[in-house]
Amino acid sequence: MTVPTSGRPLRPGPQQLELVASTEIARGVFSLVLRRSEPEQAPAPGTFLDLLPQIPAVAGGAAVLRRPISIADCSADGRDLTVILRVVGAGTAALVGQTIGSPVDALGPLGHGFDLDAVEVGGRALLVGGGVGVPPLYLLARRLVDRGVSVQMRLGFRDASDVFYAEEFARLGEVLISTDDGSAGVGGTVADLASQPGARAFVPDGVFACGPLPMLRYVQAAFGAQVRTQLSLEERMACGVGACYACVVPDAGDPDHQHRICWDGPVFDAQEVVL
Amino acid sequence: MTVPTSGRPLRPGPQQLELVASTEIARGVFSLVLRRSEPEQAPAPGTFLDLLPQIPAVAGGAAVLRRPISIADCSADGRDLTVILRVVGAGTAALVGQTIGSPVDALGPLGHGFDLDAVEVGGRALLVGGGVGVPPLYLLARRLVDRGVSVQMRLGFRDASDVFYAEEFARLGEVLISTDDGSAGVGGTVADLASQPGARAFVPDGVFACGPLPMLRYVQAAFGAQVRTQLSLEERMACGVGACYACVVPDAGDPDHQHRICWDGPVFDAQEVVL
Amino acid sequence: MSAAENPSSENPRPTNPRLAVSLPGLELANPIMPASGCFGFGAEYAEYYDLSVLGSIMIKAATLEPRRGNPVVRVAETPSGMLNAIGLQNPGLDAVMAQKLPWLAEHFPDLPIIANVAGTLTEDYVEVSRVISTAPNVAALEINISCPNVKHGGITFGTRPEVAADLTSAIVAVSQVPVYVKLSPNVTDIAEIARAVAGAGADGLTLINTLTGMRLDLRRRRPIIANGTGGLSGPAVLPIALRMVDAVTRAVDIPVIGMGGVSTARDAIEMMMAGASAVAVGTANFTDPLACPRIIDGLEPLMDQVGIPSLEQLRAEVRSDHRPAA
Amino acid sequence: MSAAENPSSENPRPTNPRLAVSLPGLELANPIMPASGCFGFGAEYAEYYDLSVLGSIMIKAATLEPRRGNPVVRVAETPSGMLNAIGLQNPGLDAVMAQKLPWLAEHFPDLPIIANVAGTLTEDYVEVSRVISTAPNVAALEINISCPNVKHGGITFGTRPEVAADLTSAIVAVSQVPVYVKLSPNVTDIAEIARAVAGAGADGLTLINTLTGMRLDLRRRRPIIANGTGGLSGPAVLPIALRMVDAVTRAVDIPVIGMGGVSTARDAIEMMMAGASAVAVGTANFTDPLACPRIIDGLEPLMDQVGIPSLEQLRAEVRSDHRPAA
Ligand SMILES: Cc1cc2nc3c(=O)[nH]c(=O)nc-3n(C[C@H](O)[C@H](O)[C@H](O)COP(=O)(O)OP(=O)(O)OC[C@H]3O[C@@H](n4cnc5c(N)ncnc54)[C@H](O)[C@@H]3O)c2cc1C
Ligand SMILES: Cc1cc2nc3c(=O)[nH]c(=O)nc-3n(C[C@H](O)[C@H](O)[C@H](O)COP(=O)(O)OP(=O)(O)OC[C@H]3O[C@@H](n4cnc5c(N)ncnc54)[C@H](O)[C@@H]3O)c2cc1C
Ligand SMILES: Cc1cc2nc3c(=O)[nH]c(=O)nc-3n(C[C@H](O)[C@H](O)[C@H](O)COP(=O)(O)O)c2cc1C
Ligand SMILES: Cc1cc2nc3c(=O)[nH]c(=O)nc-3n(C[C@H](O)[C@H](O)[C@H](O)COP(=O)(O)O)c2cc1C
Ligand code: FES
Ligand code: FES
Repeated sequence: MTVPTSGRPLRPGPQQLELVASTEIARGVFSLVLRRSEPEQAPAPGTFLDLLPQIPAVAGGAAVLRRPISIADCSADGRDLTVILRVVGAGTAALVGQTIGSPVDALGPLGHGFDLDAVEVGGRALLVGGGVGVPPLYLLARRLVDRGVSVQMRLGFRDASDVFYAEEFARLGEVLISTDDGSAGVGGTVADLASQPGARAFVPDGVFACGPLPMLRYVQAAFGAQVRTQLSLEERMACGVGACYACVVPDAGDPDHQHRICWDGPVFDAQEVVL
Repeated sequence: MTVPTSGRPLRPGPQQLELVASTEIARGVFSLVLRRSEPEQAPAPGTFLDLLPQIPAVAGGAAVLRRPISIADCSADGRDLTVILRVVGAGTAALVGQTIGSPVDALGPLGHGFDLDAVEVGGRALLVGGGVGVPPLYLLARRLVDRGVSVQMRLGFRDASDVFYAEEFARLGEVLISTDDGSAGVGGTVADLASQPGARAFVPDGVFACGPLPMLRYVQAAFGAQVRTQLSLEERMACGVGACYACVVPDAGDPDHQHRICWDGPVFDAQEVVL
Repeated sequence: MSAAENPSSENPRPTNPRLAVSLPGLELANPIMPASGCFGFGAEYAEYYDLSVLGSIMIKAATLEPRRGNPVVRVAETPSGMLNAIGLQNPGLDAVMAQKLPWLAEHFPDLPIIANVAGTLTEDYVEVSRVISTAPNVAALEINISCPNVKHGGITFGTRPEVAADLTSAIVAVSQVPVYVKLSPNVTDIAEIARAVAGAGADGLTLINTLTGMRLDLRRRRPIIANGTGGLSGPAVLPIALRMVDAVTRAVDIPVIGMGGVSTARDAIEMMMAGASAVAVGTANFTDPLACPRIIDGLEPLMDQVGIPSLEQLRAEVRSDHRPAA
Repeated sequence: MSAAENPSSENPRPTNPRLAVSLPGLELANPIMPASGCFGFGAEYAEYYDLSVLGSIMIKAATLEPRRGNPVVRVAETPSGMLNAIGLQNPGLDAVMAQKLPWLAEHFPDLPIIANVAGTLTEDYVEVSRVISTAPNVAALEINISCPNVKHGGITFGTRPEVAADLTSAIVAVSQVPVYVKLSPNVTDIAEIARAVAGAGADGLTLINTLTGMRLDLRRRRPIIANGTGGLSGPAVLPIALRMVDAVTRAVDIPVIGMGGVSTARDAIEMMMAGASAVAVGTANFTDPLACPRIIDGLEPLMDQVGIPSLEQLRAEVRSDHRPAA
C-alpha cells in the first residue's frame, strides 16, 4: 500500500530543513528562512510547520514536543519557507539561536489553511492580525493579491519596537496599525482601528484573522454574522496531526463534538467554533 | 573572594568551543578540532574535556551528563584542541554530527595528566595504548619528544579499519601495532608485541598506558613493579570534578579509601590502584 | 520493513520469525505497537504510513458514553517528556463499534487490535469489555485501571490490590478475548498489584501508564494543565518503566507488554531485556509520526549488533533469569 | 550575585530582602542550595566559585562508620536524567566532624550547613543526628529516610508512615538543631507520609529524593548500574517533584525545601510556586558546575519579569492558596 486510506499520497515524515537565514526583525522576533532539500509545492496560507527545537540541558533540557509555527512566506520555487517567531521560551530561543547552515527538524506543512475562494476575484478582503498572529497573514495577503483581491490589513502590536513587516504588507494593500501604548499607529487594539477613516471606507467581502483569543473573539463578534470570517486558532499541541486530542475547541454546531485545531484547523469559519 | 580555598585562581565553567574541523580518521572514529575563544595555556597530556552533546529527541533525548574525552593534541598557541572519539552511542554520534562552526559545550581541561618528569631527559618512554585509549598518548608523545625523551608506541586496535594516527606517531618514534584479527601489524593484543624485536630492544625508563581494562591490567603486571608506570583509567562519570563519587577505583594502599578517577586521576601510578 | 519497501497488498504481513511474538490472543508480526491514547483510532497516522507494518494497535480508550474530555490546556511539555490530561475524550462505545473498529478492519484486515477500556464504575468497565470484545478485529482488551473509582471514594482502581483484582475478575468473566490489565506506576509496590491482578485471572499485563506530574505557569501562577495535574510520559519515564517491568516480570508469570518512554529500537530491545514480551510506543509518535516504523526497521540491525538471534530466544533467556518468586 | 561581583570578604553575605528566606534554624540569604550527595562537602566546587553566594549547602550523607559504597558502575544516563547508586560512600561521622565541617566553617564562616543523615538502624540515625547537630556550622539536619531498614525486613523507612514517624521522633528528641525529613517519591501517597512525619515533630520536610529506575546494557544483558537499580534524578523528574511538593504543602503546615530536576531559575521559581520555601539543586551541578550561582543570578530578573516582589511575598501568596486539609 503506497497511498494511505484517504487515497492521497502518503504524507512525508519529519524533514531536516537547512537554516539559511535568521534575522531579528523586531525586538525578540526573528524571521527564519528554512530551505527544503528540493523544490516542492508551495504551502497553503494558514498552514504551519511543527519544528523540533534542540534545547540545551542548561536551558531546561530536551523537547519531545514540536513547536507549531505558521508559514509566513514561501519562495517562488517553493523551496524556501519563511517563518516569523517570537522568542517566548526555551524552544523558540533554541530555534533562533541555531547556527546558519545547521538543520532544523520540521514536520509539515500541517493543517488546513485559509480558504482563498471565500473572496471573489475583484473583491475586498480584510486581514486582522495581532502579534505573532500576523505572520501567516503575509503569505495570505500575497496570494489574495495574486488572485486579484484587494486587501486591507489591521495589525495590532504591543508597542513600536514590536512592529514588523509593516512595509512588506504596505506593498500589498493598506495597513492600519495599533499598539497597546500608542507608540506606533493608533493607541489601543485592532478593534480601535475600526473607527479609522480607512477602515470605515473598506467594506470587506471576507475577513481573515489570526492572533490572541480576545482579538479573535472581537473579530468573531464584529464580522462573523455579516460576512464569511475565517479565524486561525492556537492551542497547545502534542501530536500536531489530529491523533491525541490535545488541541480541541468546542464545535458551535454540536455540543458533543470538539474540533481538533491541528487537524480540522487551525483555520475555522467563525461560526463553527465556540471561543 | 576571587581565588578558591585552594589558593589557585577559580576554574572556568563550561565554555562554548567552536567546532572548526571534523574528520573521520578510521571507521567510526572522528577527529574534532575545537577552538577556544582565545589562546590559552596548553593542557597537560592525559587531561580531558567533558563535552555536553545535544542529542536529538529521536535518538533518545537530552544528555545531562557530559562525555569525558581525552585531549589528543593542541595547537602551538594553545587555542585549538584536538579530540579523537569513537562513535559508540547517541552522545558521541551527536558530537561528530555537529555542523562545522557550531558551538560545543566543553568543561575543562579536567583531571591530573601524565607526569612527564617520570622519565629523565635522554631517557626512554614506552607508550601503550588500545583503541580510543590511544588519543591522549599522541599529545604525550609530542611533549616527551620535545623534552628529549625517545618514545616507542605499542598500539592495539580491533582490525585494520580501526587503526588511526599510525603515521603521526611514526614521526615521533617507533610504532608497533597489533590488531585482534591480524589485519594490520601483529595479530593479537599489545601484550603480543612484547616479543617483537623492536620491543625487546627497547628497555623503557617509564611506561605510560591508556586503554581497556584488560590492557591496563597487563601493563600493570608486566611493568608496574620494575619501572615507574602510569595508567590512565576510565569509568562512567557524572560530575567530572570529584564531587559525586561515581568514578571510583580502590586505593591499593588503603582498603577504606577509593580514588576518584576524574579528580585524583585519570592518571595513576600503577601501584596506587587495584584494577 | 517500511511502507515503501512493502508495497504489495497481497501479502501485507509477511512474518519474520526473528521478530514474531506470540501472546495470549495476539500473534504479532513484530513486537511494536502504538500505545493507547497516542494514536487515536489509527486514521490520522494512516496518512503517514501503512499501519499493517505494526504488530498491533492499542486504540484510544473507549468508555460507555461519549466523553468530551477535560478543558484545554490539556498538555504541557516537561524535560524529555510531557504531561497530558485529555480526560478520555472519545466518541463512546457505540461509535467505536460502529465506525472506528470497522474502519480499521476494512483497511487493515490482518491487524490485531487491542481495545483499551476505561470507566468510573465497575459496571461501565464490564459492559464496555463485554461488547467491545465481540468486535471481529479486537484480539485482546487492555483495561486502564488508572481511572478514579467513584465507589471507592475517588481512589484509582489501580492503587489498591483488592480493588484491582475485583475489577479484573469481573471483566475476565465477560470478555470474549484475553484480558490485559494496564498498571499504574503511582504506587509503592507495583509487584503487589501485579500479583493481585494475575491472581484474579488476567491473561497479561501492560505497564506503565503515566506518572502524576505538574507544571506551573509562572505568569498565571497556576498549573499549565487546566486539570491541575497531568500524566507524565515520554523518554523521561523510561528508566522507571524498565525498573517496573523488571520487578513485575519477576513477580508474575503472565506476559507483560512494556511501555513508557520508548522512542528508539534501542529502547525497545532494552524494554524486552527487562522482561517485556512486546513494546508499546506512546509519546514518541508525537515527536516523530514515523516513530513506530522507524523502531521496527531498527530492530533487526540492532539484534545483529548485540547478538540476539530472535525475540523469542531473547524472551526465553530473560524468562529463565526472571524466575517468579515462589 | 556571582563571586566576581562580590569580591569583598568583609561582608560576604549581604542580605537581599527580595531573596532572603527564613526557615526553622535557617536564615538563608537566598533560597538556593546544592542537594545532598551532589556537592560532596563543598571543596571541589569551591574551585569553581565562592560558595558563600549559596543559601546553604546540604552536605553529603554521613553515616556512623565510614562506607566504601557500591561497586562501579555507579551511574547511568537516562533521557534528561541519570541513575545513581553511589551507596552512601562517605568518610564516616568522625571524619565529617573533624575535617569536613571545620573546613567549611573556616572558609565560609557565615554559611549555614544542612547535614544529611543516613543509616540502616534507628540507633545509627539517632547517634549521627545527636553528634552532628552539635557542630557549630550545622544549622539543621536533613534525615534521609530512603535507606532500607534492616529491622523492618529491608523496607525503606520512607515508605511506611508509622516507621517514618517513629524514626522522626527519635531524632527530634536528640537533635540540637531543627530536623527536616527527606521524603521518598516511591510511594502511592506522599502526603500521608508527610502528615505522619510532621505529626512526629519534624520542623520541615525536603523532597523529593530519587525515584527508583533501571537501565540495561544491551551487550552484557544486565543492568548498567552494578547494583541493579539506581535512583533517578535530573530534569526528567521535575514534574513529579512539583506535583509532590504541591500535594505535601497542601497536606501539612511545616515548610518544605523542594528539589528534583531544578536546573534553571525558572524551575526554581516554579518549585516555590508549587509550595516550596527554598530549593535544592542536585544533578544540575554535574551538567554545569556553576549551576547554583547561575540560578541565583537568574532569580531577580525573572521575578521582575513575572511580577514577584519578593520570595517572602510569593510564599505568603502560595501559602494562602495551599490551605492544609483540616
Ligand atoms: C497553529 C499555530 C501557529 C503558530 N504560529 C506562530 C508563529 O508564526 N510565530 C510565533 O512566534 N508563534 C507561533 N505560534 C506559537 C508558538 O507555537 C509558541 O510560541 C511556541 O510553541 C513556544 O515555544 P517555546 O518553547 O519558546 O515556549 P515554552 O513556553 O517554553 O513552550 C512550552 C510548551 O508549550 C507550548 N506552547 C507555549 N506557548 C504556546 C502557544 N502560544 N501556542 C501553542 N503552543 C505553545 C510549546 O509548543 C511547548 O510545547 C503558533 C502556535 C500555533 C498553535
Ligand atoms: C577520562 C576518559 C577519557 C576518555 N577519552 C576518550 C577518547 O579520547 N576518545 C573516545 O572515543 N572515548 C573516550 N572515553 C570514552 C567516552 O567517554 C565514551 O565513549 C563516551 O562517553 C560515550 O558516550 P555516548 O553517549 O556515545 O555513549 P552511551 O553509551 O550512549 O553513553 C551513555 C552514558 O555512559 C557514559 N559512558 C559510556 N561509555 C563510557 C566509557 N567508556 N567511559 C566513560 N563513560 C562512558 C557516557 O558518558 C554517558 O553518560 C573516555 C572516557 C574517560 C572516562
Ligand atoms: C496524550 C496521551 C493520551 C493517553 N491516553 C491514554 C488512554 O486513553 N488510555 C490509556 O490506558 N493510556 C493512555 N495514555 C498512556 C499511554 O498509553 C502510555 O501508557 C504512556 O504514555 C507511557 O508511554 P510513552 O512514554 O511511550 O508515552 C495516554 C498517554 C498520552 C501521552
Ligand atoms: C549522585 C547522587 C548522590 C546522591 N546522594 C544522596 C545522599 O547521600 N543523600 C540524600 O539524601 N540524597 C542524595 N541524592 C539525592 C539528591 O539529594 C536529590 O534529592 C535528588 O537527586 C533530586 O534532585 P535533582 O534532580 O536536582 O538531582 C543523591 C543524588 C545523586 C544524583
Ligand atoms: S495536537 Fe494532537 S490532536 Fe491536535
Ligand atoms: S565523576 Fe563525580 S567524582 Fe568523578
